[in-house]
Amino acid sequence: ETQITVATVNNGHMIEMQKLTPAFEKAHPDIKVKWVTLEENILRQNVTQDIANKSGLYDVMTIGMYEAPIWGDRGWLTPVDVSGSYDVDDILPSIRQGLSHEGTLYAAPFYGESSMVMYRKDLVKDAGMTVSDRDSWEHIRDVAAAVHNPDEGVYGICLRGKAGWGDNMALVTTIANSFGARWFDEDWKPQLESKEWKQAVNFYVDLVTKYGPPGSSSNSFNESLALFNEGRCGMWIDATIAASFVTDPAQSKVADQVGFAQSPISATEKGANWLWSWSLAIPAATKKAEAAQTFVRWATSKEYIELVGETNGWAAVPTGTRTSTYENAKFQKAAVFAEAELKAINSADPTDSTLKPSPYVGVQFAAIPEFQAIGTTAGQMISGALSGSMSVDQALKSANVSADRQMRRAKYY
Amino acid sequence: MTLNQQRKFKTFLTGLFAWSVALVLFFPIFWMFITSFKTELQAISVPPALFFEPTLENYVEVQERSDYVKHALNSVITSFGSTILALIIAIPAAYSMAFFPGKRTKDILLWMLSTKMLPAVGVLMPIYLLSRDYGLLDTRAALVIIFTLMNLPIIVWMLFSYFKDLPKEILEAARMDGATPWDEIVKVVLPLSLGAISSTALLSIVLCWNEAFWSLNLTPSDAAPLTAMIASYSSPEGLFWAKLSAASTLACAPIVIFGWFCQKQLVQGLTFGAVK
Amino acid sequence: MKRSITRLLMAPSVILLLAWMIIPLSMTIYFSTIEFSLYNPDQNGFVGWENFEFFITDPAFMPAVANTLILLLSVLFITVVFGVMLSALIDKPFYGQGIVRVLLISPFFIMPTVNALIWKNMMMNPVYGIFAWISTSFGLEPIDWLSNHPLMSIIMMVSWQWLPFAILVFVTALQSQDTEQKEAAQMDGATGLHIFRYLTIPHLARPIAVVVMIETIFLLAVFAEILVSTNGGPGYDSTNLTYLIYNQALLQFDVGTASAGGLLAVVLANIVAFFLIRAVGKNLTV
Amino acid sequence: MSYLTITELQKHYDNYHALRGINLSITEGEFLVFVGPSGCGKSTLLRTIAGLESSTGGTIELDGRDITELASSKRDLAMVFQSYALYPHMTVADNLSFALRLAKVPDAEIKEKVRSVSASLQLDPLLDRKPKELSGGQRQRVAIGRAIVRQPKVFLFDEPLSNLDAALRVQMRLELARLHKKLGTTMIYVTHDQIEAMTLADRVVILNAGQIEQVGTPLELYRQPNSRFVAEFIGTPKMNLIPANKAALQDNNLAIDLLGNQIDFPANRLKESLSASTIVGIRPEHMTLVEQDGDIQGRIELVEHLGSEAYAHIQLGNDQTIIVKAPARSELKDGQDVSINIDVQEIILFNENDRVISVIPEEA
Amino acid sequence: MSYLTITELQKHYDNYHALRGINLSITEGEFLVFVGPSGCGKSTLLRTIAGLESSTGGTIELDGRDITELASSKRDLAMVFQSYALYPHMTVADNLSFALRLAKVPDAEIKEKVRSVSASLQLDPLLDRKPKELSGGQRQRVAIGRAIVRQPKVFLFDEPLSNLDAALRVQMRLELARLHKKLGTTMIYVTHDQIEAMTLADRVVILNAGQIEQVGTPLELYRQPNSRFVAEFIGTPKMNLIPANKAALQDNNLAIDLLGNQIDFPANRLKESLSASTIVGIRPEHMTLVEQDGDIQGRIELVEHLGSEAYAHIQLGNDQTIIVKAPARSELKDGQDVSINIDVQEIILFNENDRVISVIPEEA
Ligand SMILES: Nc1ncnc2c1ncn2[C@@H]1O[C@H](COP(=O)(O)OP(=O)(O)OP(=O)(O)O)[C@@H](O)[C@H]1O
Ligand SMILES: Nc1ncnc2c1ncn2[C@@H]1O[C@H](COP(=O)(O)OP(=O)(O)OP(=O)(O)O)[C@@H](O)[C@H]1O
Ligand SMILES: [Mg+2]
Ligand SMILES: [Mg+2]
Repeated sequence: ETQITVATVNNGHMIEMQKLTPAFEKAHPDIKVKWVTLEENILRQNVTQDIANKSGLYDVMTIGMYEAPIWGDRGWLTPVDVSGSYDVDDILPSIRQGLSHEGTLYAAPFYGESSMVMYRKDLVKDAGMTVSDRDSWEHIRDVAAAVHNPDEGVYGICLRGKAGWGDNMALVTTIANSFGARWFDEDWKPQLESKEWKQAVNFYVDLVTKYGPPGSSSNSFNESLALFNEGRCGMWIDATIAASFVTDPAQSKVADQVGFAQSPISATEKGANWLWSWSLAIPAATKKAEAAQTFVRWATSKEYIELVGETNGWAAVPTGTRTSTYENAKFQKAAVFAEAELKAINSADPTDSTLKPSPYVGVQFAAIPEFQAIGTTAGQMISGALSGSMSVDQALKSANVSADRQMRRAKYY
Repeated sequence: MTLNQQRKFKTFLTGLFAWSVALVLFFPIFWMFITSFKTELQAISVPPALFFEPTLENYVEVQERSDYVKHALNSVITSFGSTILALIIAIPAAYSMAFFPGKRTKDILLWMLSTKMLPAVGVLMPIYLLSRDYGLLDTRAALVIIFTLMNLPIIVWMLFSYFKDLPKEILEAARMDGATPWDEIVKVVLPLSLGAISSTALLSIVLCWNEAFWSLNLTPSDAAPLTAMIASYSSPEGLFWAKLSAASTLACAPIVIFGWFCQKQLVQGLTFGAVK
Repeated sequence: MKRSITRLLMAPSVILLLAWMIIPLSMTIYFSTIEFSLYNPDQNGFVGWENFEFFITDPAFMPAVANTLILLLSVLFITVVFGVMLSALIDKPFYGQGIVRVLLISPFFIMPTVNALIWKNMMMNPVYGIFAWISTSFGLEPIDWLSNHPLMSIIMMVSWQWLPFAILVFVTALQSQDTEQKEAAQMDGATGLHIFRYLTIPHLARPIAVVVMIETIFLLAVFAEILVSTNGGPGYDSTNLTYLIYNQALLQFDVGTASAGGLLAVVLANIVAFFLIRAVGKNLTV
Repeated sequence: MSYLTITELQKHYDNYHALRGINLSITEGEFLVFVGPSGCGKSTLLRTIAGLESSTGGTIELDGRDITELASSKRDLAMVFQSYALYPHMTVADNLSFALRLAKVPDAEIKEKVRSVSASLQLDPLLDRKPKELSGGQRQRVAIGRAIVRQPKVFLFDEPLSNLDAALRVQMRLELARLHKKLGTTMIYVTHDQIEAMTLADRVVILNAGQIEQVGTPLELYRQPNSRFVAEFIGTPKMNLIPANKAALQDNNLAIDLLGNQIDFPANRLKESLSASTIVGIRPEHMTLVEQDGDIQGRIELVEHLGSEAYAHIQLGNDQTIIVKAPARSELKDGQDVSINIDVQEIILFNENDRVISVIPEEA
Repeated sequence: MSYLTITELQKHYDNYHALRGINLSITEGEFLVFVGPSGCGKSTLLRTIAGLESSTGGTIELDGRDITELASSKRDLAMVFQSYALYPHMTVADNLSFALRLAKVPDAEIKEKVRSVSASLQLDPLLDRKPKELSGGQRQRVAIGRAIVRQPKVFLFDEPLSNLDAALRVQMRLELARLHKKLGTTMIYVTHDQIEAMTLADRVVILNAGQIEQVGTPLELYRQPNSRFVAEFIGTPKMNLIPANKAALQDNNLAIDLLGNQIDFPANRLKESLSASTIVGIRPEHMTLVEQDGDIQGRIELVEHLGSEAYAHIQLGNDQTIIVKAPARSELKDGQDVSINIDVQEIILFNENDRVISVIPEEA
């Protein structure tokens, strides 16, 4: 009997997977699964240390679209066994692309997400406005202004503001992308002081300061979710995964009033919505690769999705990974957001996400090791700009200097 | 007002004020406790829900998801184990420093305290690599060793301060009675300083129990204590405050209750040599 | 007793702590001079002072040092001042004294991460937090704690945690205060305030030194609260040295720079400790 | 004219009735000493006068004003504590001036007063020291100085000398006596050392279980105790108490059968009639050892030589041990049989209720 | 035959020479008392004998064996501390048996020994109590019992009674004397209370600044002090010392000019010739107050009445105050002029180096 240790993030879908372990163990009586469930940041530290130091604590680890290509490149990961019944072609192409390095799939997507607009149909209507499928940022701002009513505790738009490359920078990068900006030029020189960045960040800061809830600079997904579910946001632009939460009457006071739309655009459609996937990967150092493969294939299979659908209802299945999910009638019926989500994911292209050419892969990040540091610092600066402790220009300048330092040190130029 | 009445009134005012401050300071904990019985929606409602139908759903969820008993056991074993180990190492040292001080004693003591100035984050990698090489990753042993070394300076210092206040004559009497140094420690010093030892132990246990950095980095799985369990409830995607409150309540309850019961001890023993 | 026996008794502690200090420290020193990123574990050439230079020239460095000191001094100030006042208060008998004590010391037993989560989400959130609710109930604009006063928010959380510790120590110390001295002062015409000012505070000199010493050790190492609540932001407003090192070591996985930072932190800690020991050390070992 | 009047003073602690109706009037300038066994309420009485304990009944009047309900800081009394209770972190000078500074007395005046007190108590060279750098006697003097400097209406002392060693105690006792003479301020002094009580007091108050047993000048108490309690309490070595078997009146004398021997006691000194069981009290200095034919016989158990005199511990026929004062150079040997003469004039008789039934005339 | 022999014992602390060459031999069964002013080295000497301090020179021999370098636990001595140093966490019974248990004495024997000691010290009802539940005197007895139970070769006491109140001190002093009589064990006793020294000791050792000033029986020290230091140290109230202006030999008598009056002193008692400045020492009990025509004149400053006697503090012409013992009932008034008779036989003379130059004959 083999015991495998799975490190995973503490998000709802993974918790569900953990609960369904008995089904797996029943099907594979010779494998036992042990779970380590951690908060995202801590998980990332943990698995990175584990894999970089070849400690071998984990046999399966949950990683993001950021790590997969980098680690694959380092040879730290065992490619996913896509043979046989796995149906690798069913995986959404942009997701598959983001998790591959030089054509090899290094992590199997467990669920995927993009970003989109969620809005309160009732409030928008009452304000005499409309939200169409793909609006411009300027229009979104106007809607926000119309809906904004802080005296009633309703804020025009809720956006991420908490510093972090996976927090505010995910959103801000998509705004910047749509304003035509890019992180690096072809020579890997950071471009944060470019006109487009300034435009984008100014727009973002202006929007959130005027029509956002107080405390935005420390809000991330959860804080916004809480606000939205409490009925305090007219609009919310965030991960597509939120759709299943805001439409769940058990969690949301406004479940039946939510409308969905594609992320706003400005100068370009490119990179206007992000692409992310939590995926399961197998470290090269594991001695239980075979059992690990078995598990990964099970957890990211069509059958697993079906299992969740049958057990917990189709609205609760992990989405954003397989075409077949979206083709499933039961899913379409249960999930009002299905169409919007699929569209968003499909419209994101990690290899081509900026108006001007860029050398990196990734929509809302650049899949290079240095990006964490660069993104984190930039995130801190922009949250500083948002909270008013510095100007946008200052923030971008500091962020650029810092990015330049990192890139120089890493000898990109 | 008579003298008596004045005094009573003063006492009343003191009590009133003390109670208000205590309630304010305790409020966050109370609120966490209350929140653990709410639904996620109630947990974020504005204005805060004061009256609601309590639910045990969060506790059920925690029970389903995490092996609370395992984590709690790890916490107990690592914090008690390291405390006991540290006491065993510290007592002879404190005894020798307090009763047979040399010229260097003071310097040694300050040096010991200064080892606590090493920031854990800065030495994470060396310790991580050492633990990996000695097969200590994800073992309780790793935590016990680190906690022991981490708290040793403070324990030595606290015991030293306390021992120094013990009447020397009692030890001399024992010596006249034919006691060896070992007899002195075991039969006289230890029984006499039970209060100090237990409060030192309590402080050490509290510090170990709440230590999150090393436990998260070195022992995330099998040997994970309750601090690591909390990490599986904080900040997932989705609403989590009620569940986190339940998990936190479960994680903190043992040590808080333990602390309440030992409060007297703690107050008696935390003298740091301040009682002459 | 023979010198040799006393040495023998001290040996385990001294040797263990020596090992605990020297082994990681020398490894850290080694790491700080090589290029060592977890993402590129195979590249580890000698780079001299580069890591130090990189760490010090980080624009976050100076703010981090400043924040570290502000955090340290503010929390020390708050815990000592309020600790002294509250312990003097609850030292007098009143109804329910025991329960009040238990309530007051409870925060000390709460894990720092939980502490930060409670404060961030349930207390300080400007929309659905308790503070905001209180403000709006009085018709005031809620304060956006973490965005507008990030360092102060951290200071509040940390103080909340350490105030009980100070109270515990001071309450213990107050029990040993001579009642006859207080009575003598009373006969001398002193009011309660006079007694507090002229007798209680001087009596607490040593316990205050103890509290300052122990808290300093822990306060220099605060980072869980920052990580959970503000991520060091906005800007560098709540980044302290420990968090900066954490940032290098566990967000950027740059072990070399983190080690250099760690060493700098040791230096800073020792500078603080030096002044501290000068100021209060006399009180500590007498 | 009474300066300090205490009327029916009561003090109940939660579960203990510490003062059971104390009535006392003290004239201005008097030196009054409270003595009594441990726990009898001496400190409680003093502290109630000081206002450090609140009374539960009765009144205290000082200089015509009712101070029963006044806060202690307003009573204008000064107290010297057994532990001295000096402020450990202040210098001697600061200790002395503390009360004056609190009272916002002008600096120049403070300086002058401290100077004069420190001169009179010879504290000048110590003014800059902290209490822990002082010897016991010096601390004592500072504590007294701290009280004097305020020129209070009454000084209260709670066993101020009990922490000093014997020699120092004698010396400080004298200094206190001189001080009282010089200042002329009313002083109330608690002690359980009866030598202190005898030598210092104008009047001694003997307390027993929260009540006043007897008040009088030292010699009155020594010679005319009201009760066995007082008789035993006053005098070192203690008064010897020997049970008398029978007593019969013969002529003007009372024949007391003391361990088989008969002694004659002048009956005119009897205050009341005799009961069956009488106790004969006789002090060690009122007996003499004689070669033979003394009033009672015994055997020497132990002799303590003090240099200037000796105490012979003598075992009587009834196995009781009594102490007899003997001259310094008496050649007494342990185990020796002796005969003892009793100075009948000095005998005091007690009844079975331990009350006195005889009286020593004012001048014998 | 010497049982405990101390030869040239030296003790240096870091910066203080506490014992400066002590030579002493003690016979078996003797009760030896160390007295001396505070800080003279009494405790240091005792603790060095006990082995609690290491000596820095000299030797200690006990019963023929050199114990100078032996650990205190092996010296077979028992010590009773001033603070009693009872083990607070053990019952009285455990306190008593601790040493025996350490020595692995069989249980039955321990039981028997504890029983017998506790019976002889009347500790039976207390055996199950902890020290904090005992009164001072009881603690004292337990501390002694703890020493006795081991049947050591020598008992060491460091001011064992100084924490007790006066009455209890007297009682415990007697118990100690009885105990010594009963056990016959050698005892070394440190005190600064000279009444204890006088009443308990077979021989008294007077220490001064780390050196032995004089060794002798209590009466020897009282009557034939070697030096002014000893003379002043022994006796309460202190010996009065009056400077004599001139002294001239007339016949067999020495005429001493004492404040203008001449007194005659038997010259055969002189040990050495007189120097210009002589000091006349005379104890309070060797002077009497007379109506007139006394040897010297003075004025009463203060009278202390002790009941059994009185001390008159008398100011002489040279502004010096002396103390004279007076009978209990003397009608002395403060400020009264008095005349004093001196018992010339008891006078002791000192030279300018404070050494004695006269001797009181063995039996006057
Ligand atoms: N705060 C208190 N609560 C209850 N009982 C008390 C308190 N203070 C004193 N007593 C009791 O009151 C009685 C008198 O105490 P007090 O201190 O006046 O005695 P004392 O005569 O001064 O004795 P000592 O000579 O030992 O000082 C004692 O029996 C004591 O136990
Ligand atoms: N550990 C020590 N270090 C330095 N000096 C010391 C030490 N112990 C005692 N002394 C000094 O040695 C001298 C003798 O001290 P010791 O305790 O023997 O005096 P003592 O005669 O017992 O006095 P007392 O009557 O006050 O107990 C004192 O001057 C004291 O200050
Ligand atoms: Mg008293
Ligand atoms: Mg001594």
